Amino acid sequence: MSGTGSDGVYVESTIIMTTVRVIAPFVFTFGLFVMFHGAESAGGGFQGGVLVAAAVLLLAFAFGIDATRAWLAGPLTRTAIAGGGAAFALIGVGAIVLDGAFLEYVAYDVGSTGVKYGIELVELGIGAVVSGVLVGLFFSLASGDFTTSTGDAPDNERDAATPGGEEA
Amino acid sequence: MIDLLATHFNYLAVVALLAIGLYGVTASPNLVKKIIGLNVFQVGIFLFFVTSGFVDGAAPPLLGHGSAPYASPLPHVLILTAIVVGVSLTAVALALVVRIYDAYGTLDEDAIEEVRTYD
Amino acid sequence: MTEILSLRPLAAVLLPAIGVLAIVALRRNPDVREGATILTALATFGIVASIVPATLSGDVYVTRLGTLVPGIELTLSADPLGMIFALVASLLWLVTSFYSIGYMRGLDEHSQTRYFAAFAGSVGAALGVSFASNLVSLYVFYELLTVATYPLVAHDESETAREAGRKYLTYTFGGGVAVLAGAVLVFWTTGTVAFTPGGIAALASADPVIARAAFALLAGGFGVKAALMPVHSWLPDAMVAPTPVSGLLHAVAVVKSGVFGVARVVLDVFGPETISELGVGLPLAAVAALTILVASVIALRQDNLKRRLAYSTISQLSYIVLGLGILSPTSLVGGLLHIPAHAFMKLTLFFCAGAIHVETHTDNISEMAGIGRRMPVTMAAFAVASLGMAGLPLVAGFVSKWYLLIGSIDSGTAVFAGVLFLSGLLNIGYFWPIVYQAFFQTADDSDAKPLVEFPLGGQRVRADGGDPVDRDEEDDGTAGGDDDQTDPADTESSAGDDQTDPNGGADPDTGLDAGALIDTTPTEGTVEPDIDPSEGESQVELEAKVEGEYAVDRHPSDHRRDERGDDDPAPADAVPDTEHHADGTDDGHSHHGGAPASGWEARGFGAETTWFMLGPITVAAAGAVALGIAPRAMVFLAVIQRVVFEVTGVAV
Amino acid sequence: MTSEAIVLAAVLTFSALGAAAAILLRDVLNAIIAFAAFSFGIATVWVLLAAPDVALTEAAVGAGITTVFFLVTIAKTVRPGGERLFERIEWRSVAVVAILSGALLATVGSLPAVGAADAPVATSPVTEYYLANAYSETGVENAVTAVLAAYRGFDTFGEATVVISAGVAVLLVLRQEAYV
Amino acid sequence: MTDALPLLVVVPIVFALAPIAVDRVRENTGWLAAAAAAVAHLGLSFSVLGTVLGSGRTSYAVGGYAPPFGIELVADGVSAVLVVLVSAVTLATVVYARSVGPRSNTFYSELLVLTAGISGVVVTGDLFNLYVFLEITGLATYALVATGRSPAAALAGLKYLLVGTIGASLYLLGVGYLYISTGTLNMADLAGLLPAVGYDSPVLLTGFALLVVGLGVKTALFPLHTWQPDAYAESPTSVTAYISALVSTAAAYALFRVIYTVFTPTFDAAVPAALDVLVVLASVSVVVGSVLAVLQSDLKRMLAYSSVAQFGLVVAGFAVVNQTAAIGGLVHLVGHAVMKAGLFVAVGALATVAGGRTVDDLAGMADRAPVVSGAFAVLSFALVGVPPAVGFAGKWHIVLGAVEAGRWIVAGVAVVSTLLTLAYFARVLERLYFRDAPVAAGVADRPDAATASDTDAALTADGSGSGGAAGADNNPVDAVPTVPPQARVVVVVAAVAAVVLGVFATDLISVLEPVVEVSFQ
Repeated sequence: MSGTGSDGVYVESTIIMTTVRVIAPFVFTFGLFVMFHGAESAGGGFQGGVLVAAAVLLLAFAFGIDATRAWLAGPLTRTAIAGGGAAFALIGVGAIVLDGAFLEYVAYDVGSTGVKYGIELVELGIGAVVSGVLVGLFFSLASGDFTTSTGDAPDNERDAATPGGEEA
Repeated sequence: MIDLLATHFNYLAVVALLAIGLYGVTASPNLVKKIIGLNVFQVGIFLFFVTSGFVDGAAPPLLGHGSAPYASPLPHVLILTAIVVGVSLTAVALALVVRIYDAYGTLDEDAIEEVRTYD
Repeated sequence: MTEILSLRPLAAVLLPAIGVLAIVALRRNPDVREGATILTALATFGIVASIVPATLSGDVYVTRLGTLVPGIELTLSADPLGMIFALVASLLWLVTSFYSIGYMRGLDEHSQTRYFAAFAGSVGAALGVSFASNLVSLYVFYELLTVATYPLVAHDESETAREAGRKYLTYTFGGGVAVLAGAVLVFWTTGTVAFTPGGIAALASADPVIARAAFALLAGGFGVKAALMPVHSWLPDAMVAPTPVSGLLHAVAVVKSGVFGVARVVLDVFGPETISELGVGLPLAAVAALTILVASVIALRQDNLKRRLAYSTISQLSYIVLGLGILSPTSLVGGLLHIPAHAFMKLTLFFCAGAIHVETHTDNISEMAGIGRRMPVTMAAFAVASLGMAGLPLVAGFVSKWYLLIGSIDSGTAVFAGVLFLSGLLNIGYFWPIVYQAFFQTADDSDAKPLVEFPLGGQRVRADGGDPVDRDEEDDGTAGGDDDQTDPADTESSAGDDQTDPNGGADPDTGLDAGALIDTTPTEGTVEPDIDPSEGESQVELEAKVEGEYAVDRHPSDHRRDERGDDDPAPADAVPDTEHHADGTDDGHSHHGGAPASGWEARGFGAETTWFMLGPITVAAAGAVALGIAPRAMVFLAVIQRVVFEVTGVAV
Repeated sequence: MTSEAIVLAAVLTFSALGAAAAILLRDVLNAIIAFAAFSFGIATVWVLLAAPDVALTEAAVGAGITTVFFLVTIAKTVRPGGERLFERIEWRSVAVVAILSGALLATVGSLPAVGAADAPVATSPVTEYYLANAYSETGVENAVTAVLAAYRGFDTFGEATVVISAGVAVLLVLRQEAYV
Repeated sequence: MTDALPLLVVVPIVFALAPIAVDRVRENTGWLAAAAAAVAHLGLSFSVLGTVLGSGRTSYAVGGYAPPFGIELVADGVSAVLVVLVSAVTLATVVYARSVGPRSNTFYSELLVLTAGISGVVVTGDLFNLYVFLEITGLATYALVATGRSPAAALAGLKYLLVGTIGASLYLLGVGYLYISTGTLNMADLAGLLPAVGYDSPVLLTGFALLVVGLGVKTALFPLHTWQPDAYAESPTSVTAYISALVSTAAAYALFRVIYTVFTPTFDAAVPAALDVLVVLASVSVVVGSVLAVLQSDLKRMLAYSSVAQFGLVVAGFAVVNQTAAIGGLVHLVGHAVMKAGLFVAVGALATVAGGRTVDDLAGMADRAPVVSGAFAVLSFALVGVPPAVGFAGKWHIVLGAVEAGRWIVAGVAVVSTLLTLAYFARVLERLYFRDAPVAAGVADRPDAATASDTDAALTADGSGSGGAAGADNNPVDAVPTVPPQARVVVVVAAVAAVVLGVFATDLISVLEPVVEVSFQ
């Protein structure tokens, strides 16, 4: 993966960048579709979240990890995680407040489709959590400057970065 | 025996995957490959569950999109959850690997052991 | 027997516990702290004493504390048997409290708060033992007693003391575990563990194998604290503790809790009838008889006074067990009466030993020639108590032994009567020389005492006694049960070398040299079979004698260095040759044992030591005499007769 | 053996070989590629076993995200030199593995046949209840989604927690304070 | 039906999200969220306990879907007691971590996730749901172990992750075996269906074995304990205290559920050999764990091996399969959690003051940290089984139950373990109280002892020589570290709790007993 190193090994490739620029929005949209459409066909929040994350990862491979990181910097990721998790929990707790059991969608009493909406909201929450966490994980793993870093990491780290190269 | 092979092939594959995975975890000197082994091991178990929900000629449990028999949805749900758990574990394991490498400069289990005793 | 709900038994147990808190809280001010000890002891004794009238009239005060574990109540009940022990413990605690103050201050000991707190805790646990109304509650307090006593045993913080503490914990917890196992068996077979005078009925019909196993576990478990042989060796080692501890705990509270446990098992769990049906009484009596004799013989060979007293304790405790094992009503009375009798007498003896130690730093009998001049009252009390130990009339020991004697003849086991006679002789054998040389000899003209100098016997613990280097062998490190042996001992032992050693030839010549002497592990095979392995260290001396002299004497400085090799950080004595500190015991106060060069000075009445020590000594000795002259007036006999009557239906 | 079964058996065999290769290949990059291939094979197996949701997830996770994570990791670390193509066999591990596989193989015969319509799972009231009521009770056609989010919503809540936990865990492990 | 049951899981997770959302804006968020969550959790736990005491066993259908179709949460005497334990330990850990750290927001998030996971394990009545919560617990624990500063902590975390995941996977496979033969995952439902399958069918037996081995790994029974000493020794003390108190406890509790709720005592009656094997495994664990504990010089490792032994005892109590022993196992499970958490905190505090955490480093610490030393002594004796502390109540029932059932091996092992436990604690206590602190160890005075170097001196030095030197180097007199007050509070509370639990063991048992009774009917 040519773009992996946060230390400038990244080599710009026009073909990849163009391809990704075209594909990424599609992947992103497909991810959202899978997230929402889990009720009717295969798919759901988790799969959709993974696809959304994949779109971001594609961008990172195409435009460089640092660039993507800078683009994403800010509260976006953690809002996605905390918001998604909270949405799921609150939908569950809300049912308790309305005198139902935890996650009892029927308690919201919005007719027969209410359950379905509840489920889709939950799927959306999961999607947010998953995409947020996966993107976060990727950047965490890729960055690797630890506060504990003892500074004795061998030099071959960079050499090793290259063969990992061209995947995904 | 042949009959068993025909009707229970999935379970043999389950055992094979479990064996390969466990071997990978215990025998691989490289920490990354241990984690690969762990993933294989878990997939063996997933296969067990999904097989249990399968009925010959069954349609996927998309109600209204096919006709009975449907495969049992429950094992699929369980395995979806288990896959998510698996990938989370893998991510944490890899983070640990990165940190271990940062500290010891190697991912070889025996070499790390040497470094530790040398300390 | 009517039960009266009352908080008094609980109060008796709780008061010392409150005392512990008070003592810890008042640690900044020693005088007030000691005041708290005395007050607690006084109050505790007051409460126990206040129960006596009820006990005599057949009432039992009971405090119910709810269920301990399902099926087992935690109830404290001041029944007659428990009252015997409670009275002894609380009364003597009061006496000992005064003595402790004198002793601890006289020696300017460290960690006095811990000492007094643990002391109060121990007595509280002992009272709990006495009032426990079933096996499991008894076990609860029995273990608490162990825990509370441990800091006292290890008080000295020397390697020897730690060693002794370790051994103490190991032995007594081992015993405790056996007790627990026995209690489980009893509970399993009968569904109850409550004490019932005359025994739990269901045990009589239980599977005899299980019942015997339960008895063996219980008697064996309690036997550890009762220092029955062969599980006695913690007791001499525990003598490393300060003398008041040795006195109260290792002659009264702790060891008596073991004996008391055996009494509970015999009288209130199994009952004499069941025991004789099971045929386990005789083995118990036999073990006790053997212990009496062997411990007496070993006592003869101890030069360290406290160790001699310790072996004497082992021997005397077995009188009680013997009485319980013989099972006849009269012997039961004798055995039980020996609980207070021995307590008073032995306490006197220990007090005397402690007073001598505080005043003159002398611990070895061989150095006590003429000490009667220096400490007349002390040695007089010692003489009285010794006579009692030997069973001479007018002192407490006589009464209990008399009952024992009658009982053993009654029950047709006259062989035990023989044992009693023989042991009486041995008692005289090991006490008389002390008294004799204290009053009728001086340091200069004291001669070797034949029994003490008998070549096999360790005439005294080696001067560097208890050297921890031998610790890998279980019984070493015990040697120096007590503090400071000094050069004079060495000198004398060298004198002893002149005698021919009949066994010398039999000893393997291990080719000792100066360095190897200390860590030579005694070969057990050369020790006489009936002698406790802890005597191994004397064997080392014998081997040394074969060499002609002590390595220590040849290389005194080496010797001292060896001793200090352990963790004791205290700086060593600056002046060689005048004194040898036993390892680790010399933190802060150094000792010169034996008579000063000019001989013991004569001191008048009351001038020999502080009244904090003299008072308790005289009180304890007076108690021993009173118990001998008017046993009935001292309450104990009356209570005991009630116990035996309830158990056997026979009025003695 | 039906043709579907033969296809299934073939894909399973391919996957198992992929797994074995992932373990035995000495070079970690090769191993990761083999692992990705294995994941694709397994995703196919899920399709053949009428589990499209699982298949989609496996493709996205096993062949996708997990592989990317592995690659990022080896990019951050080091690969052992490739003088040999395969690892040496560790016989002690083989023994441990043999015990487990032996025990499991012994029970294979007692398990219900694959795809049997009368197997306990297929006939269980739980399965039948889901198939009969999931749509009417939740209005969701995909029974898997219905069970996932409604009937076993608590599992899914746990699943989301695992994901969050993993995110936090990686920060903790790598001693970072923020995600991006 | 009490809503507190799902909230026990949900509330900590919601609070765990708070530090993520605010992130670095406020430094304190993590601790505040954790403290608030712990207090709320405690309230919920007591409400669950109150419900159980009032109306007995309560079941909660999540989402309103009746079991076995939906997930069932169960509050009975055992789970109610354990959730209270979880809350109490969480609160104590949060208080303790305030002073000694780790202090990062992520740490507290993960701690709350762990709390949620353990609560889930305790309240769930569904085998697969149990797996999910086991994994939440596991994942959070792996990460928390790796928060230790040393590289060895990361290694310990990874080792734990590998072994723990294999264990959890084996558990999942076991669930699969039960599922494939019954088609249900609900514990109560399974209990009804298993007899029809036939307890002696190879599938069920394999399932049982897999469940036991999987949970045995998580409980750290010998020889499946290999992850545990490293994990305990390398993690920060707050983490060690928490996981030693709760993580293995949760796994052992799950084992209890499997044996008593899913398989029920009738399984033992049908296939006695199955639990015989477990009895032997557990007994070996007790003995080997204790012996290994005696051999350790690092205190945290000593306590870790001690846990191996104590959990062996707990599982032995379960595996005896009679009412008395099962209750004994449960009491010891709860008691051990309290005692071990207190002991770890005490060791952490003492080690801070002493500048090292080997047995020898603690020499003379009783003078410098009297309160913690005293509490340590109380907890040690409690764990040894000195009455009236809670260690005794557990052991008594286990031994009594073992005797009733004729499993003499368990009775014997319990008795032997008492002495071994004493052996490894007594030497620590002796160092604490009856040895002088090595600081001024007469170093000036020592050369003659050191150079004397004859065998005797070497033998008697007993390691304290080196300890003394180290102590003198590490502890300049002017900068003596002290015990943080929070640690003191936690240790003392643990010690008091150990005694109080013992004194009121009857009440504890009366809460636990109905659960065990039901499974025997």
